[in-house]
Amino acid sequence: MNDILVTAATRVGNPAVDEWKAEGKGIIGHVCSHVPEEIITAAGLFPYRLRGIETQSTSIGDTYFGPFICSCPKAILENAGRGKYSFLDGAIMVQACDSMRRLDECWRKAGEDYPGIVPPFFHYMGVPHKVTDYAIDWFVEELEKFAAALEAQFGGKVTSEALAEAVSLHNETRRLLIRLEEMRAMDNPPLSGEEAMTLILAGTAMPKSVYNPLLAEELDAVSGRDGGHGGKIRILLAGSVVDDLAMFRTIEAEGAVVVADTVCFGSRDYDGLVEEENPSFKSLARRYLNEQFCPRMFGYYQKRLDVLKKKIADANVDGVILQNIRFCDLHGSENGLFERDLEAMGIPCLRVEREYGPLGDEGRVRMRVSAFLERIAQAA
Amino acid sequence: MITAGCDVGSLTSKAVVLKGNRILGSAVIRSRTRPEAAARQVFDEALAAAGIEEADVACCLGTGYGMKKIPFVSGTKSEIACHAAGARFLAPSAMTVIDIGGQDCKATRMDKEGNVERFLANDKCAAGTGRFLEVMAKILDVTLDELGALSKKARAPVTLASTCTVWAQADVIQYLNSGETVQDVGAGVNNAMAARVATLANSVGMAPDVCMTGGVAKNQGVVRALEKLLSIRIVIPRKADPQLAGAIGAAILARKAAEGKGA
Amino acid sequence: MIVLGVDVGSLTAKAVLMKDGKIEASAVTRASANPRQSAQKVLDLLFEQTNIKPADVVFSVGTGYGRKQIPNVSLTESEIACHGRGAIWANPDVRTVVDIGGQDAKALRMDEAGNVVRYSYNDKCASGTGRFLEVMADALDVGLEDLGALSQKAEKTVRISNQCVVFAETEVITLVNDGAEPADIVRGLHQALAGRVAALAKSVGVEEKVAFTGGVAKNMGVAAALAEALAVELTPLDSLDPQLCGAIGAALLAQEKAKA
Amino acid sequence: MRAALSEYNYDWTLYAMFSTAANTLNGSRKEYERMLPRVSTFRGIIEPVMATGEPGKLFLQGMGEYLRRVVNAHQEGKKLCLTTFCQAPALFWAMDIVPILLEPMTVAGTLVHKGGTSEFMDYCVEKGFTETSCSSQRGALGAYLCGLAEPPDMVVIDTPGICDTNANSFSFFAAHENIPFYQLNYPPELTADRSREYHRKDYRNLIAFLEEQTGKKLDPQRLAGVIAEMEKQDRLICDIQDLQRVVPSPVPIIYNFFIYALRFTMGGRKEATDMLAAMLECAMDNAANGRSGFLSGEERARGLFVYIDHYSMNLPLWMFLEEKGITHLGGILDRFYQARAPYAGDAGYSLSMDSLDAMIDTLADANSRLPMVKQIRGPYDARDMWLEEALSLAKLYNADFAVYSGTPGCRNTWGMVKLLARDLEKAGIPTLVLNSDAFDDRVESWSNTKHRIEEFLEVRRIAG
Ligand SMILES: Nc1ncnc2c1ncn2[C@@H]1O[C@H](COP(=O)(O)OP(=O)(O)O)[C@@H](O)[C@H]1O
Ligand SMILES: Nc1ncnc2c1ncn2[C@@H]1O[C@H](COP(=O)(O)OP(=O)(O)O)[C@@H](O)[C@H]1O
Ligand code: SF4
Ligand code: SF4
Ligand code: SF4
Repeated sequence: MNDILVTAATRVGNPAVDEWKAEGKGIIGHVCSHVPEEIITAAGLFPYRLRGIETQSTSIGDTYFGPFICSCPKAILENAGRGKYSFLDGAIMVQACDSMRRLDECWRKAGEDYPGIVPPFFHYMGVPHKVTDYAIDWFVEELEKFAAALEAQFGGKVTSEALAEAVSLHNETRRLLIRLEEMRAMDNPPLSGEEAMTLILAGTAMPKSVYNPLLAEELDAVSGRDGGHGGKIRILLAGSVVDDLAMFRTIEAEGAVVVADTVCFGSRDYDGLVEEENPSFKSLARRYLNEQFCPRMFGYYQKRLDVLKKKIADANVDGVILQNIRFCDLHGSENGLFERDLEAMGIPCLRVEREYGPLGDEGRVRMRVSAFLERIAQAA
Repeated sequence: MITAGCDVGSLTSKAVVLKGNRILGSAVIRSRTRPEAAARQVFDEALAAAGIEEADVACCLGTGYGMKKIPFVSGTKSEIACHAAGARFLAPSAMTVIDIGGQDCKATRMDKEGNVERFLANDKCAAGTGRFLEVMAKILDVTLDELGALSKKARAPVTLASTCTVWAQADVIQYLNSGETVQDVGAGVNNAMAARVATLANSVGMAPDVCMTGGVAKNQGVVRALEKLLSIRIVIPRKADPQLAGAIGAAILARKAAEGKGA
Repeated sequence: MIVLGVDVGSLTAKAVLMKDGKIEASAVTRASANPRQSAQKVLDLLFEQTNIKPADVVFSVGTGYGRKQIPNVSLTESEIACHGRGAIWANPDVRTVVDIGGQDAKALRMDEAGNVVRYSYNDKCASGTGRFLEVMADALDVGLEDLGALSQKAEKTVRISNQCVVFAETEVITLVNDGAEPADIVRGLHQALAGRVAALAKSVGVEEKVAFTGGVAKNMGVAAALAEALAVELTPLDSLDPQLCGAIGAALLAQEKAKA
Repeated sequence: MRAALSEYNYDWTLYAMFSTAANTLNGSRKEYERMLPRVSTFRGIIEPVMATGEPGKLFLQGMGEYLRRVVNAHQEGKKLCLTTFCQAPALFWAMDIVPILLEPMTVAGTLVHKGGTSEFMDYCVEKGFTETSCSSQRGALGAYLCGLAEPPDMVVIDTPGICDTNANSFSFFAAHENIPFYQLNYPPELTADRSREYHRKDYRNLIAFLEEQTGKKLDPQRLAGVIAEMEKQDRLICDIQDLQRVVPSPVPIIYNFFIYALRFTMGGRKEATDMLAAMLECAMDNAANGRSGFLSGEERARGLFVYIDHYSMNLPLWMFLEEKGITHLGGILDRFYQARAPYAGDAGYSLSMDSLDAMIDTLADANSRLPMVKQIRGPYDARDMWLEEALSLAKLYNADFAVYSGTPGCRNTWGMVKLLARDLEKAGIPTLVLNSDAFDDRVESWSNTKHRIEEFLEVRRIAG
């Protein structure tokens, strides 16, 4: 696999970031799958999804956030506080979930103690929790405000041509990732879940224009290859945000292969295209509200269950691992519903609670996963 | 055929030597830092108790937290599967197993054949583990054996912060400071433990009979409180020490493996 | 004038006798489940060392977790105030005190007069307490006193992911099993603990100079990690035993009250 | 779930306790004594409630009446709607729907059941719901999940955009039971016109949803009646809260609890109006005679509760404050932001009865100012939000200190309370952040919580 992709997937900084900066162009960090990245791209900027990877502790995060908060935003703040996000020219905070939206004030407050860690452009955006015509209208206004703020700060103009171009660029990424998903669904997938996730993660930390050709190349290279994953137990990973490889590694080290997922950073980001004909903020608003795979969109459980069932069928999944980060009640309790409904259909499920990626303890997760795989093997 | 099981847990290591349906010998020791050494020692002790040589053992399986570190076993099986098999052996009517060990607590439901149908393990917090009881016993200045008996003598058990071992510890001290009796506080400790376990057991969807294994099964206070909370009678193995269930299960699965059935 | 300060903590009981503003004698002992007994034990130890009689004491102040149960003290005061007072007595420039005892960690900030302006406790987990280190020392088979020195031999830091004492213990055991060096693990533990406590201190606002008190302050490894995490130099309290700081504060308060 | 717990329905038990308790107050001392054993654990709060005289009696009667309506709704041919305390109940009453206010049901259960609602909370976990979620819902929710109460016909909430944990518990329930669900969704800013527009449209949509569920049109006459009653209540609340500014405060501290408890459940109904009128009378009488609201007479300090209160085990917080002579100046739970409220500034609402549209729109406005909805919908330091409110209330009411008491389940406030405390301290207001859980004393026992409060008062030299 191309080194740049691996670095982008596993490190906060990567050569694509450096190159972009060297060209004097701006980077905007964001934290949620409901942020229409196309607007950032159309403004001539590079949307970079923030992660808390490479953190050792959350000492800075814990100074501002209280104790009963998901460790993901804490880890992001940790990176910000340590200056790892100094390459950002702006950040956009959204009402993703409650833990994540409080990153807004915590980051700003930390800026009082650690000068220079708050990017010069810091924008708060609301995202509706429902889909009605007035919610979409409201969201369109919010997007207009966001675009105007970007224009005021960075001077670029979000023209309709630029938007159309950005939409087709991002849709191109989505199409490629859907192709990847189809490869994973094969009987003997040419790549492991870990490899697939590496490819996916890289895209969140690179400009799409740089990423797309590299991804296409990788997909061509592996297509038709014997990945040696035939006959393994096939797992779908669902639940809280997964933005590193540890979880995949743990599961696959026990002899299974992760063939599908519904997590943030995974399929949640690429499912659903934006209409390409005369794209407008309204088409963006529709795409970003209509794909409701996150339980922050209240009242759409049935729809999410259907998506999950479809993925299970498409990828011929043997078991579903429903994980949640501690204090993530949104995913944690939806996992409870999924478990009830999937088990009733005869699909084995495992619920695990864990800490955010790099802060997690593999040992305890491994024990549960291995017992789960035994259970599936026994039933087979 | 003689088979053996070796269960290297977080706190204790256990070994059992089995001939047919008869336990020839067993041993329990404190694990601590060297699982290889602990496994070796406990296995040797069990062999000695059984009065046989290692060469007589047809197959030995490992389980428990340190299972990957046991040098002499021919394979490993998860604790969940081993405790289920062990419970079946000790209490043939068991359909649900609650296993409370030193560092976690698991509830497992089995099918008629003894296969694991569903299991849950607490991943949240150490409250609800054997270690919780050890810490509490230390503060109350009683032995683990005595802790269970306190419940019977209690008049008005206190309510304890059950969300965290350490917070509960603060509570225990606070109660003792304000003059509550050791019996009432001890009963509060056992109840808090039972409450956490009950939730787990209920979530897994218990089917009778429910059998309890692991070291904490020896704590009468927890068992009684749990029975009350679950409105169910809990079977405590009498045939052998419930703490040995995991090792017994491993020995049984070893036999199946050696006979070429499964595993 | 002879005054007495008694600090019955969750893990240890401490007592200090002061005569005319100078420490005459002091004692530390392991606390038992009964605070009254612990107090008695530490007082017996204290008076054994000197020919001062209990009757000579004009005023006494009790503090610590079990303060309400200490027999015959004239007054009780919270350990927050006592630690502050003790630290500022040892060094008048101290404005922030970080106290890590057996059961909890506290951070407090004072004004010039030694009044506490803000303070905070450790959040709901025990990972920032002395108890954490005790359990780990036990798991590693190392004496509590030796942890500090051991961590200085570390060549790298092993990260401990679990915050929970109980789970961290298992993790440490696994790490040792996997062949990690105890020294490296201990450094990891110290950093984990210091990181948590630093977050606590920063949330009340760290103002120089910073003093480190409580039993855990005796551990150089934690002190070094804390200084690093706070990016300040810790102010030494001269020859004062940091574990006694609360009891000294109590004695100082007793002295003040006796004068008034 | 323990067999003994499932013997009686949760809501029925509450109803029986409250109505029996209310009845004891009408009888003679002897009858009262005879009644006491029947209300078992609830006894602990009857004495103090009774000590407040008429207002206390009306409070118990009001709650009794509310619970009667809940348990009898289906028999009376009415629909039951599960909803949250920060949703104005007036609309439901106007549409002849009986609202089940989940959080007040938890609090009531906490007072009535021995050991509080902890076992019901655990039951949620058994049904797949997370144990880290807000305990204010989990208590009663456990009873609803195991079918130990009149089953709701629908779920309506207004917390999406305000509080995930809250909204999530309701959407979980609706999905779990597969019943109709409606959410009012709030945008982050409070006063922007486009947000108000959004909310008003959403509110009309809600009415359409309710009409569809009941098969009945909203009756303007009936709505007018409810709004008129609400208007009266608003005036009384404003007057009482004006009196709280007097030093010493002539308003007995437990009134804060009574006010929100009845406003959340019986807002827009006469029972709440009667209680408020009796309260105002008592408070004015105290004021006229220069008395404080304390039984003991002396006010020693004034505290603002920037979040919620502590309920477990017989309202120990109020007993403690009463004993210490510390005035509870209220907090976010009893500030409703009527335009004429002393603290409203330009964030207040006014009800209008000019037309059906005006009634609906202004009711929607009132809804958007409810507790939590107002304070935490956006960044804590944005205009009209939590920080600004806490600072201005502290100043207006002469608070000596502020306390945050909440629940570990609250992502929202735990994400910003350290910042709030820091800013309040900067403004010279000593602030205590408690780690306890308002509804579950297994998180921290009351004796430990009390220890923390006492220590705070001591170290910060408050209340002598
Ligand atoms: N005699 C006893 N009476 C009551 N409880 C006991 C007794 N012996 C051990 N225990 C409990 O059992 C726990 C250890 O259980 P065990 O199953 O050996 O754990 P693991 O397998 O994780 O090492 C201890 O933490 C303790 O709480
Ligand atoms: N000699 C020592 N070296 C290092 N750490 C020590 C030493 N003595 C005590 N400690 C630490 O101090 C803690 C006890 O602190 P102390 O302030 O006495 O507690 P408390 O006041 O809560 O009883 C112990 O948990 C231990 O971690
Ligand atoms: S994992 Fe859950 S709590 Fe954490 S950021 Fe994601 S949605 Fe929020
Ligand atoms: S809350 Fe307590 S028991 Fe739970 S993880 Fe933290 S220290 Fe451990
Ligand atoms: S207390 Fe917090 S978590 Fe609970 S409902 Fe209110 S805002 Fe939500």
